[in-house]
Amino acid sequence: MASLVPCPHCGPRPKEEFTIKGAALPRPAPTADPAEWFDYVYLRDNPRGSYAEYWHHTAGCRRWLVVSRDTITHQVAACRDAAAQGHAA
Amino acid sequence: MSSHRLPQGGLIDRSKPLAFTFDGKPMQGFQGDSLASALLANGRRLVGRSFKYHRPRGILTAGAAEPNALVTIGSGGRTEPNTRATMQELYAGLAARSQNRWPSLHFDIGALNGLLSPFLGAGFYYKTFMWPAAFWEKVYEPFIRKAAGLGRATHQADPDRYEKRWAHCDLLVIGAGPTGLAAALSAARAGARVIVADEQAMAGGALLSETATIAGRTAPAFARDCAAELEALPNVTLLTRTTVFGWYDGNVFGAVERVQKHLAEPAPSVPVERLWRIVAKGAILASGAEERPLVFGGNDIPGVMMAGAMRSYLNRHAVAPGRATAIFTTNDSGYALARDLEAKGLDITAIIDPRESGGADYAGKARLIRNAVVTDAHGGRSLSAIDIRTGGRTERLAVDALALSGGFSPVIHLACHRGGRPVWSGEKAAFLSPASLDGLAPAGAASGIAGLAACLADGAHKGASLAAALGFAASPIPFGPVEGDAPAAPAKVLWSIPGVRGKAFVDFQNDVHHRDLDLAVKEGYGHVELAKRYTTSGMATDQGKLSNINAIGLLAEARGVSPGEVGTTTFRPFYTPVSFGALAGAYHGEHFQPVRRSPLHGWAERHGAVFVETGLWYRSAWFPRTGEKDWRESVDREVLNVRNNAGLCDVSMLGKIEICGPDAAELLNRAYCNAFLKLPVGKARYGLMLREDGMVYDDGTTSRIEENRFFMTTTTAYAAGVMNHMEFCAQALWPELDVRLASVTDQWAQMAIAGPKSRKILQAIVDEDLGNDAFPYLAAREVSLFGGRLHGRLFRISFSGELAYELAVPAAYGDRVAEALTEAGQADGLVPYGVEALSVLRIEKGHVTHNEINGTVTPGDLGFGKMVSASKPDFIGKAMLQREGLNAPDRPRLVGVVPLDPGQSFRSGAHILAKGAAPTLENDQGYVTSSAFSPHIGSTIGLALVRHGDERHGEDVTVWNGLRGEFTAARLCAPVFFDPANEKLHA
Amino acid sequence: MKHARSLLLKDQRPLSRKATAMRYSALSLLWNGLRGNRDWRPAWRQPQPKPHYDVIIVGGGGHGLAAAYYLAKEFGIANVAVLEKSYIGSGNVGRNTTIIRSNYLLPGNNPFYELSMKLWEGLERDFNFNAMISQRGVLNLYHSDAQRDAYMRRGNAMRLHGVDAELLDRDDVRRMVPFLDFDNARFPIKGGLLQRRGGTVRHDAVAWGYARGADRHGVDIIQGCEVTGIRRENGRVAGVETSRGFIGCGKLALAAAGNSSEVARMADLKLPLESHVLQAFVSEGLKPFIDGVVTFGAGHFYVSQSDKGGLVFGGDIDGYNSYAQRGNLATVEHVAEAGKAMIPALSRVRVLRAWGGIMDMSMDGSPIIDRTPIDNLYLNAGWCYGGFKATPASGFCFAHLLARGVPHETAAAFRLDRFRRGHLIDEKGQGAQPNLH
Amino acid sequence: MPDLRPFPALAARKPLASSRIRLSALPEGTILQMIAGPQTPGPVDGLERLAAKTGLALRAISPGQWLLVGDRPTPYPQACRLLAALEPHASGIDQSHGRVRLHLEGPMAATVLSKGTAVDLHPSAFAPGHTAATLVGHVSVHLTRLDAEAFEITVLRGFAEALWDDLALMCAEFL
Repeated sequence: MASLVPCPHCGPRPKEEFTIKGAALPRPAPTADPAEWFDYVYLRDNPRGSYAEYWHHTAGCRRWLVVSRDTITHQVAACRDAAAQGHAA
Repeated sequence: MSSHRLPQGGLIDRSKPLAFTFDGKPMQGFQGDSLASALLANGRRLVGRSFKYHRPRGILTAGAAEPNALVTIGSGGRTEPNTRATMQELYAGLAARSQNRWPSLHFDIGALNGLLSPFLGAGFYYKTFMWPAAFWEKVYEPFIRKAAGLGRATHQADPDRYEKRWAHCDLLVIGAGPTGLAAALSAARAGARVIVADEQAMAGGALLSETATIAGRTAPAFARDCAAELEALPNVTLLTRTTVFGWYDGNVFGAVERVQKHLAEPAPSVPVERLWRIVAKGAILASGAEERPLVFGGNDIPGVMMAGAMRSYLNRHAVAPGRATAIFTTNDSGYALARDLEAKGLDITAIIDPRESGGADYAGKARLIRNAVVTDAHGGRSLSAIDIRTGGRTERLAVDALALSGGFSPVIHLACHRGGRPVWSGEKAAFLSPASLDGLAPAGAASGIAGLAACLADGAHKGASLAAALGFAASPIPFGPVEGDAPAAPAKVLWSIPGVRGKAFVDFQNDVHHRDLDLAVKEGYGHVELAKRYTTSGMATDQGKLSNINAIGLLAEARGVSPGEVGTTTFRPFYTPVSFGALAGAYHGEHFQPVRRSPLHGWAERHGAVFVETGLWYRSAWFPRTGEKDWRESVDREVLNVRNNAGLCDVSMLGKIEICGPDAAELLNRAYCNAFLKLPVGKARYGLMLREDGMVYDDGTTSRIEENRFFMTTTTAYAAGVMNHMEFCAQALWPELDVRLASVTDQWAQMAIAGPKSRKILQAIVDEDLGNDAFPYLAAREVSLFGGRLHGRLFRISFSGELAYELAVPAAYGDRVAEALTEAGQADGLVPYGVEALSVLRIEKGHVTHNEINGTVTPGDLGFGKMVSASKPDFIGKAMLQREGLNAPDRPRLVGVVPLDPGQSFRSGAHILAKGAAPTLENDQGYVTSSAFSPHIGSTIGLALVRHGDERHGEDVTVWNGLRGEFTAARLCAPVFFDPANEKLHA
Repeated sequence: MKHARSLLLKDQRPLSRKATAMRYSALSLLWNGLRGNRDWRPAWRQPQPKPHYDVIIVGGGGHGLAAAYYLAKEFGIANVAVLEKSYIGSGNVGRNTTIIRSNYLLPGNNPFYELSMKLWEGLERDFNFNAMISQRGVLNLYHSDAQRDAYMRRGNAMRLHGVDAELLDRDDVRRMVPFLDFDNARFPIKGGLLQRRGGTVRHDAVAWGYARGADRHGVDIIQGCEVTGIRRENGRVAGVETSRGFIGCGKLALAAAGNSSEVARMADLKLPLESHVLQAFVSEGLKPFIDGVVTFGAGHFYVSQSDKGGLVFGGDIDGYNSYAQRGNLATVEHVAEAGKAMIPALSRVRVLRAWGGIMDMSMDGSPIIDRTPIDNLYLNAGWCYGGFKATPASGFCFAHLLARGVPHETAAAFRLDRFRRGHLIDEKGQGAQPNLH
Repeated sequence: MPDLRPFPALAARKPLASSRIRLSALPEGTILQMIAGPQTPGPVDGLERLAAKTGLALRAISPGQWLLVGDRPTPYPQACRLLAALEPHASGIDQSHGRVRLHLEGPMAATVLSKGTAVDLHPSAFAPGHTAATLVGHVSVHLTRLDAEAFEITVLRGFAEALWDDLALMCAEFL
């Protein structure tokens, strides 16, 4: 979608109100193996299809959201507050 | 030139004559004319020249697809090239000029290209102009560039206003023809919020050119009544002169309203164009269908016109096409034109129909030639004759107007903007919109339906069902019987015409003719996308509205496959071209980006500041005094004054974040690479923030105001980014931490008071004791000011290396407090200083900014290696910081640099070479990140990132600035030029 | 269209040696024109895939075709197939803003892009196809002292490698492009960094020229052939499953740009890449309006004018992962705002068309030309929005790597393991966030 | 003693007024940002009571965040008490100077705002009392519908003049 992101707090809002960070991945434990850290920081699934991404509603509620979106159709399947429950894998 | 205006009829207002000019020649039209209809009425045939062969061209269509009749209108900053005469409303004083011709439209030297056409076929330029090498840019290309292009744009600024707006609706109806009006009314009467957009000046679309009647009313009257009803409904917005140009994700539509493009003198407070972003729950595409030309020799000669366009000029504008008109039609729509021409008493020389039994219902007087085609048209600047081939015989007929109808292509552009592919219908001989569109429903002619009654019914049905789906009690409106409707049966498909001799054009504007497409197939460019790119078919300003389907048909024939297999090229925005002005709206010039103003702006202004744009802020750069010759003199004075007395600098634009809650310290401890858990209340600490990849992100001081309340400052440049990042940490990474974050950048006016006399000056307004014991270095506390009249926050921190403070007061008081301090400090020599002096002071002290924190440096590179906590279990960037490359011994590290000869200087951006080394990439050792003239040292000083820099203090190097041809002998040193023991800080 | 059909039939007969070797020249144009343009031959063959090739290149875009061309021409490896799932040049080489330049900062990039520039300068005579390489200059405007210093550093870095660079002040810029908004109320123009050798190229022609050149050296260019799987045997790639059956190979070379992650996934490789959409635009045709390429330093906008007269321009990527070749209206507006802020006279110029390309954005903004952990699988990816200008050098260096087994010296830094090891090539210093590069 | 009268951010802007649209600055009084901890679900205990007691209007700005706004400044000691009043559930942060409030009123008010914001301002979607944090043009604002034809627009102080100037352009055709 991206023309209108369905912010769970504010309703549909246009892209220019948001800042996009990229893949919504779980941050490894501090004790995790360096390889796991490397994977987290640098490697991306980058699929054609369903993808979970961090969007920040910078010019709205200022909440970080996890936007689940199709990278071909741009349809948004879900949009939730990042703090709501854990992380999208 | 005689008048072609019929004595009566049409939707023009004959009581309002409008004078205009074409190529300087005065002409007259009426209110309600388009520029095209007015030109035709004045007998004007030749209106333009084609792109490549400069062929004479006339008006082909009556709408947005016009490829030929492009003119330049307006003057000065309002000059508007490539304006479609068919879409431009006539106004009094309109001055239109033809394009792409020299010396004149009638005699155009460029037409010689036509003689060379055997050598200028598709893609000819890829095969030549390669020798000699230098000739392309010096000879061939300048010539080609000059010859290419259409109109000439102005280099002057546009004086007019533009704006943007949002709109929301249940139903957007695109096109206010019969289908759109029926859809809109059916939904609107049920209460749905409806927006109707139409590119024409008045609603009605095809109804405005139609002679059929609806329930006894004429078609234009019906349109007028429908529009009036829509206008009166409070839940309807009827936008005329508005083109919906794109369909975007989320069912957002882009549209441009030409608010004042039809006026000679636009009102200055009203925009000339308005960009709409329309959010629609549902939309109906009622964009109609485009009539297809036929591809025969000379089909581009002025006088040849689309049948529907001819009918439109005849009925809507009361303009006769010519004295002797022929109609070449592959479907029944040509007969509606014939009927209307005859009804106006105009002669039809012949109707040429390639079908065996075409025109079965035709009862007019014209000669009907079945099983026949037009193979060639003749004439130079105006049509004179056509060749008709029937049963192997060719007959030449003298005509001065020829109408074409090769069938209809639904206008489905918008339906394909979101990735859907059109579907070929063999039955309808047309590409239809992609199946199962979500949010957009084609209706009427745009969905392949023919005939007025059918379009009205389809529009009403779809409008009502979309409204019903949204919960409105809507039902399709019955509009009553339609009389005189002539539904066009599907056309006989006629892509190529046998026996053609002359150039048969497919893409008119780009001069792509049928042999170009043959050549493309032959040379391996048969894929529809390759053919387009190789021949440029469909790449003109009409984006192939008239040509693409014919091109596909011809490619299909040449490849021996069906048009469906060839497929279309990609439909992309914009449906018709949109001006930069409309897309930019008001956001240019001083409104390009919002100005962010410091609460001390007025104070700085009163003290003569020169301001500099810093991101969105204006910062005071320096404060010139009378007699100072240049900025350097002012800055030197300000620097020395801070070192000797005291200075006041506005630092309000530093990012400020208040961090509260029981876990605030924990969050800071994870966000900074150095420790923050044990920072005592009332103390400030320098903090270094990394990115997760281990590079330094930003720095600043953070103070503990209360046990669970911190005050963080960031750099000006990264203030917004750091706030986002801190919110990311709190919300996404560690939502279990109880932390409350708020940006307080704008709440506080903040000023640095620096210099040996700063304590004394500040003490004059601060109620608490500022003695070194009571308020030591890094103290950070709330203070009372002016005997309790005001409260602020005072931080004993220093960017300048001097005894210094930063005082924050509520923003609205900033101006007065700064003034009070300036006054209080006068006796002690306090003067304002700007960011230039601030920069000198910090370079002298070796403090880094984003000149050094450039996103590729580690804490170790900056000499902060020891700050990085070894004991914290976790902080952002910890893991990646361990990588080999980030700890390589030869990384560039921060170092100071001074010229050996104080009379010499260097600049930031100069590179460091080993002494005497040649300037090569291999010898590159690093670069100067910051430099300034230090009046205190009496020489240029610099900070640099240099390989092994921290181990090379004392080494002589060359500072090389190849852009300025400068080699400066210099010496590397510790990156501190002033008070290395920090005595002044603690004084 | 009878004659067209009969010509097509004639095409299907075996081609004579003379016909395939037809050279393009003014003379050939003249000769063919006089003969009614009946004798032109296909620019490349339409071969059936062979069961096995020494090298299979996945991706018939600029980089893949260039790699094939140089493999055959420079390294003598002609048993090569280029597999393209659509038509050649259907990816980014067909949807960019046609700019070439070598104004790079870091030593990892600078010599590579300069090699590319040198190859551009001799390309047309090399592959006998006029791609309209036009060196009318690339001018990057600056609006602040900080930007000036950054350009000073960059310009000097260019000079260190012998690349032409000039730092212009405001008056110099004014002489070159007098109609910019020098006194823009927000961000006045203070000067610019100029590379005179920068310019533009007719982008489609690059794909066609390389395809024709590669074909003439024996490379099979197979269009409409989608790779659906990578078959591995004993830890090596044996070949690829395609929509036209299995094709074996000695070496497999991926040059799939925006689709790199998807193709690499077939070999269980996860890459440091994200795919993003970058929009570009063209205006209606105009008589000469602007000569070279100018980029705005206070917003996202750059513009040049094609030989056909359209202003070709673009801005920043849309910012979200996408495989859809279409963009967002917000970005369009943002670009137009910056455009009008830079050139107020653009206001009445109409924008004709917008399109989107899929960028393989890497985690440090620089490309990858390297072997992979799988022995005979090679990767060419991560071009961000700089892939077009890199086409010749990318093809050449990839061919070098494929033929010799070691990186070409100018591409030696483009290693896949640099992210793990921390040897990043981050021109913008934005770190591991691809949408910021 | 020095003159310590506050200096309003929009002091240099004169109100714009016609029968169709009126734009003015609201008095720089009190704006307190109240932020609940992440564990606090829904409205914070005592928030509404606090608003009622102080006569400040309550504006929701984000999940767990509110502004308490009023036209009169709150004296420092009292402000300190208010900021701490909801601890430990919520922290108060004084934004009385950090934000500036504008008042846009008249039959064209919603039309003018729709030139800047993507929020659907139709009364059925954005009734009196509704609030939204959004962009107006390029500037972040907090929007409250006060009644059918009146809006309060809260903006960061540093952007107040820029927002005013943008709004003035948007109003121009109705003045």
